Amino acid sequence: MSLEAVKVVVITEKLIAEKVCALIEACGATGYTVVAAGGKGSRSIRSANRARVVDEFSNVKIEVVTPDVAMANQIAESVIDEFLNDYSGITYFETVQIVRSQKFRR
Amino acid sequence: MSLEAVKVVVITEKLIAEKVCALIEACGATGYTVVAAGGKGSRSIRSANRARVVDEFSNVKIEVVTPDVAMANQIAESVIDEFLNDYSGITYFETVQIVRSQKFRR
Amino acid sequence: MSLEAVKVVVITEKLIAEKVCALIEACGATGYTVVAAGGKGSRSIRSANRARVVDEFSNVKIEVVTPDVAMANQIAESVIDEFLNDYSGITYFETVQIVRSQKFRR
Amino acid sequence: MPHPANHWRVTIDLLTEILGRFLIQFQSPALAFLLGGILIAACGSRLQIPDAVYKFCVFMLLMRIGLEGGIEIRHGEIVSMLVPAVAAVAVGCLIVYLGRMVLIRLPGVRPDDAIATVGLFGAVSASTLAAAMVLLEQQQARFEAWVPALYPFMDIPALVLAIVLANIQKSSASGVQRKKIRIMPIVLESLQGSALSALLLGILLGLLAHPESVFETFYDPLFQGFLSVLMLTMGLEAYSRLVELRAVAHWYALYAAIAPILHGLLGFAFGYIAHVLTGFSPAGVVLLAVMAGSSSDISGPPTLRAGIPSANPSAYIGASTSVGTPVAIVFGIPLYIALADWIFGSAA
Amino acid sequence: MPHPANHWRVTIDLLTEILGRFLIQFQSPALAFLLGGILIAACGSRLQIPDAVYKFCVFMLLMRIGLEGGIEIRHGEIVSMLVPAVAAVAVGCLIVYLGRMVLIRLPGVRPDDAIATVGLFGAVSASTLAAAMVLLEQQQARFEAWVPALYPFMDIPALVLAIVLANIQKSSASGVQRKKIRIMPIVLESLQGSALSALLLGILLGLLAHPESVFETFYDPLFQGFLSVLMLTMGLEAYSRLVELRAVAHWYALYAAIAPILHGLLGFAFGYIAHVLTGFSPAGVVLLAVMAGSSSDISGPPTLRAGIPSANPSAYIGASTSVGTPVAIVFGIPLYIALADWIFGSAA
Amino acid sequence: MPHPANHWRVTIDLLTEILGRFLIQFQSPALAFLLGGILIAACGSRLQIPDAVYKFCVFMLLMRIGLEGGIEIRHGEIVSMLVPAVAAVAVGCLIVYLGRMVLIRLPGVRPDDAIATVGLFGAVSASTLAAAMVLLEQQQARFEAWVPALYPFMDIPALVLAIVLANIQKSSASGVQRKKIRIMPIVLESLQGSALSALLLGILLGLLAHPESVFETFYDPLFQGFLSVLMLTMGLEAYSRLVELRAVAHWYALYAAIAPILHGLLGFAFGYIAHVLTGFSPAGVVLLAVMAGSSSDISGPPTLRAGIPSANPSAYIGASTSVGTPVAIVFGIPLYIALADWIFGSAA
Ligand SMILES: Nc1ncnc2c1ncn2[C@@H]1O[C@H](COP(=O)(O)O)[C@@H](O)[C@H]1O
Ligand SMILES: Nc1ncnc2c1ncn2[C@@H]1O[C@H](COP(=O)(O)O)[C@@H](O)[C@H]1O
Ligand SMILES: Nc1ncnc2c1ncn2[C@@H]1O[C@H](COP(=O)(O)O)[C@@H](O)[C@H]1O
Ligand code: NA
Ligand code: NA
Ligand code: NA
Repeated sequence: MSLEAVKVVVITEKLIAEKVCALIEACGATGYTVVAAGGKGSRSIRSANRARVVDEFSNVKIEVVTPDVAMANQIAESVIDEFLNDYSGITYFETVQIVRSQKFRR
Repeated sequence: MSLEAVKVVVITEKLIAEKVCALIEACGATGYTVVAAGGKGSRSIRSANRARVVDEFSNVKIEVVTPDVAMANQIAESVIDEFLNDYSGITYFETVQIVRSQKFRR
Repeated sequence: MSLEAVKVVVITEKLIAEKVCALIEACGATGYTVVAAGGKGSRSIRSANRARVVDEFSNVKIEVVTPDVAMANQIAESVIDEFLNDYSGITYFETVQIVRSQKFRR
Repeated sequence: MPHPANHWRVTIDLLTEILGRFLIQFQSPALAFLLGGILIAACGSRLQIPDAVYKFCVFMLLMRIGLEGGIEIRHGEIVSMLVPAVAAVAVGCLIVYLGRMVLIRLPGVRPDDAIATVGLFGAVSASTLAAAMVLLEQQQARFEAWVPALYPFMDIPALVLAIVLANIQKSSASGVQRKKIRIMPIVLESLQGSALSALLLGILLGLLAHPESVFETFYDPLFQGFLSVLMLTMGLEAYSRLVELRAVAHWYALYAAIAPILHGLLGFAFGYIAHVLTGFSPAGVVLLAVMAGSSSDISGPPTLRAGIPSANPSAYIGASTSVGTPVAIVFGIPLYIALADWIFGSAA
Repeated sequence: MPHPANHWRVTIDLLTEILGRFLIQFQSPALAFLLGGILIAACGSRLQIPDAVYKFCVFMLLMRIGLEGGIEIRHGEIVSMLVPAVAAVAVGCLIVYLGRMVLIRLPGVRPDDAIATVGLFGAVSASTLAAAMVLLEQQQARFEAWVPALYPFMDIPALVLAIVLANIQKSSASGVQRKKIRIMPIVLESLQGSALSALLLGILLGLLAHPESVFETFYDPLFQGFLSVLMLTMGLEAYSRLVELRAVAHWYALYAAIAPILHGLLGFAFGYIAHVLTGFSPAGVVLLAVMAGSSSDISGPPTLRAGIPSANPSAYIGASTSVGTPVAIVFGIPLYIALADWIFGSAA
Repeated sequence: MPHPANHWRVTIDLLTEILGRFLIQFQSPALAFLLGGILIAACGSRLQIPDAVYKFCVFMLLMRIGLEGGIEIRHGEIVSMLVPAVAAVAVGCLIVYLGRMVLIRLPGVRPDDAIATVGLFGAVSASTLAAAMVLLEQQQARFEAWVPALYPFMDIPALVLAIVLANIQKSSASGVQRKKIRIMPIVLESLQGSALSALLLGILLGLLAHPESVFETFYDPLFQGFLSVLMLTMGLEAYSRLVELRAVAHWYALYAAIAPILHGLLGFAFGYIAHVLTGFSPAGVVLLAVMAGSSSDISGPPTLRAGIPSANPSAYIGASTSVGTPVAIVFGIPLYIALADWIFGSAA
């Protein structure tokens, strides 16, 4: 009943969330999930929970369940190429078992 | 020290979050974690971060660490049967290594 | 291009989030991501989304991508030793494939 | 009532009257903020009213309406509420019953979606009601203290009836013996919603406590301001929901454009009967019409989503938020006031 | 003071007086909103006050109290604060010390939980204080400008003492040589909490700046309104925490029901001594009693959670939020006012 | 203008005057809350103003400024805005152009970071403007209704010019034929930002609707209060951003300390020319100087982050939030008012 799939995770600046989501859709993903996040990386701390005068700089965590490794790779590479030189962020894969597999194919 | 376990992830509408959590507990899980989420799937976009006049329609991501595959399967199947025909949502499994394993058994 | 790594997940009380993050950094992690969470475990329910008179008791989910199992173990053990006797919380590992691996080494 | 002979004269007078009111009403703060919200959303503005502020606005408005009602009911007589309350129930049910008969017949419209939509339009929007109350209060029009308390009498029957009809529909479609629907849980669920419970709490506090000082220093003076913020939010929302509406059959948009006015006139007629029978105030008649013409934006959608889960929320919420509510406020409210002026003299 | 001969008469008079005040007080907005919150939560209402609004209410109240204090202290003399401040410290410490002796002996009560609970009840609730201030101000009762500044003098010693006692307890239990507890970090931590730092900032701005215009257009007129929202939130919270309280020993509930009144009377007694010694105003005595009777709801819990991590928060927070605070507001405040009326004449 | 002979006298008078104003200004609510925020953040306070409240404050201020402008423009003549608008554009561009020439030459300063920084300082801070408006209004100083509408005329050209310069820089550095930068999208993006669209919507509603009642019961009376909350938030933020500023070259801090005053004086000079040419009011000249001296805190940063992604936000936001804005408010505003008093008599 369940099927192996790859989940791509992108953690980056909230400011570019919409553009990253558009890119993800352009790569053929059937959906994505966005969560507000704070964090610290090689740049500076970003908090999710206080009145920053410049709120747009806090983070988002975007997760995409993809049907195959190829699409996962394409998403990660496009996001890195297009955004992660100028904007802070990381991306990684996880292996998941999807339960209603038809939902993740176009 | 660590032990393999299955994490069930359910992403669905916030409106039914409480009912899904009750179902998860009924399946015997020792706990769950809920995170507010937005996203896009086969239905429409749900944003986590703005004044929707009908806020109840945004998403939640619910995660349950289960001690064995059987319970994981039972949770996923019950959620799908009971909710995911009428409400939008997805569910998948991840393999995790739990560190204090006694916490996840009743 | 991608490389196996271990992600440590700590779900605990928001009150101690800053201290846990400091501990994680002290273990040598290059970064971490924090998400507001609610949940239920062996103690009581903590909601992420309402006016609790004592807000500080809701949860956070902290994720750290570590380059090797050793660091992951160290983080999990220190967090458990230092905090999880007195504060509620769980910790577990996931295997991930990191894409820009140089970002996760100091 | 004018003599039937010169009814052309009268029609033209009425139209001129309504047109004149429109121009004024378009400049009233509530309406202007609503239209302003639609406008800047259409221009791509990134202005957002935080969710917490939106929720607080809703709380403020309903608490203010409730408190005022409760304080004044103390001095008034509540028995005269009976007939208008019956009228409210009747209007709510009629809208759902008649609407379903029409909408369900249209091509491309799923029965479930149709019933959920008419349920939402039968229910009541607190913000539309608040906007009408501000306008009437500014014109010194007096209505009975208990008029806002008619809200649940129209709202809940409409939602309950819709859910019941949807269940009958489903079981008759599937041929399975339908399981009995329990009505009380739905009624309770409605009353426990954030909007209605704030209203009812306000009435209770107004009745039993002495909230005058806090009413006069907080809820009353800030009423208009928070209403303007709410209207702006609804305008922003109306535009952003248009996308969803476009994805469903066009009949929903058409229904949403016409129904509010028809429903409002139905409500006006029932209010008029109550006026004749029990002396229901002209401004009360207007508010009954406004409730009938409005479609629920806060408590209705989640109740219907839970009660008719198979219905597509994009259809009914899109129709209500993007088209129904703007029409009900922009065209409905001035129409009923003009009508009341014409029928009752300058009373409203 | 009345003649001891007719002390029955007096007791009855006092009871009648208190009863009369109760009926009035029950209708005061602050109390009514608190009870209303409990009521609708018990009815299953889904009404929620967003977290951001709750936090802003707390900020508003403490800033308003601080600003007023600061502005008036400018014109007053601060030296007379000395004796009441000593009284406040003494009351805070006594509550913790005596309370611990009693609570720790009860069956099923863990020492850590007991100490954390008495610490919370020794500390002060800003919202309870604000509710009492509104009531006194409405009755034109005058108190010294620096009275709200007594808050930290009772709050911090109580929290510090509780944390110190818990540490002594733990080390004596484990038999290990205890490591010295550093007190200053706990004091600092308390002062840096959101509630106290808003209060202190308000006092500072009132003293050194000219915030009159913003005080008069914003913080003062909206005080009552935001207090009503806060009370409603606390009522909702009180009910929803009951579940947690039920999971712990019943002694907590009993303690939480009785202690506020005893603490309040203790505070009243110390205030009375200060009155005799230095002419501390009757309304000031009432406020000292209110502080003593209140239990901390904002800054106390996280301070104790960090300072006594082994204590179960469900015990102390449940006891304070669900029972202690409602009792302190509903029964405590009117009691002390009636007492002051009786002892000092109509002064309070 | 005074006789050049006794210019020493005059200088001393001016300094005394400015010093006197400083002492008063330090006590003005807006400034006091800003400094208070910095102070308590430095003391480690955990006081936080929720994000939703901060955003609502910004909305309130800009809507209030816009509504007032719009309402008054109705009665005024808009043509006289032309010369000051040209002055505003010129000042915005000059600040960026000259600033870039200086900053880019300093050691350890990356060109991209330099250009983004001067862009931010050329742009306008709505909160600084609001603080100055409150102060002038309290002193009964009159300015033309359209003065706040000069804001986008200085803000947008500065941001656009900075982005264009950064692109030229990059393409000349990389030697690649630069691709043409489209300016309209940047202008649109700026206008669609939350701050500017609230301001423009306010002006529109003030012009076309009748928002007087909601203006007088809500936006106007609460203006000062929400400004105080905003100033407090900015103070908290200023301190917490200092950490980031420390991580970049010290030149940014130096620039941020000096530039606001120089920019303000430049703005004052251009305003003075407009005064001579068209009778631009003294208070208008002050506000033009305030705009020039301010650095954008709401809409500027995201626009620059999107337009010059390679620039390090810690450099420009740190410089502006931690140093630029406090200097612009604390030292800038009183300086320009004193200057106006001296030059124009008691007009401002
Ligand atoms: N090792 C890590 N583990 C988890 N999250 C990280 C890690 N490194 C970076 N992040 C997240 O990615 C964001 C951007 O990282 P950076 O580009 O390194 O500034 C940070 O704010 C964190 O939220
Ligand atoms: N491929 C996907 N990857 C990640 N999340 C998804 C995906 N598809 C759907 N979702 C999430 O599940 C929710 C419901 O999906 P749906 O039922 O397809 O409308 C969406 O709003 C997303 O948050
Ligand atoms: N089985 C579980 N699955 C997912 N999250 C859990 C689980 N058990 C506990 N948690 C999370 O960890 C927090 C603390 O758990 P506890 O220490 O058991 O009270 C809970 O509030 C949940 O957010
Ligand atoms: Na209706
Ligand atoms: Na106390
Ligand atoms: Na500027």
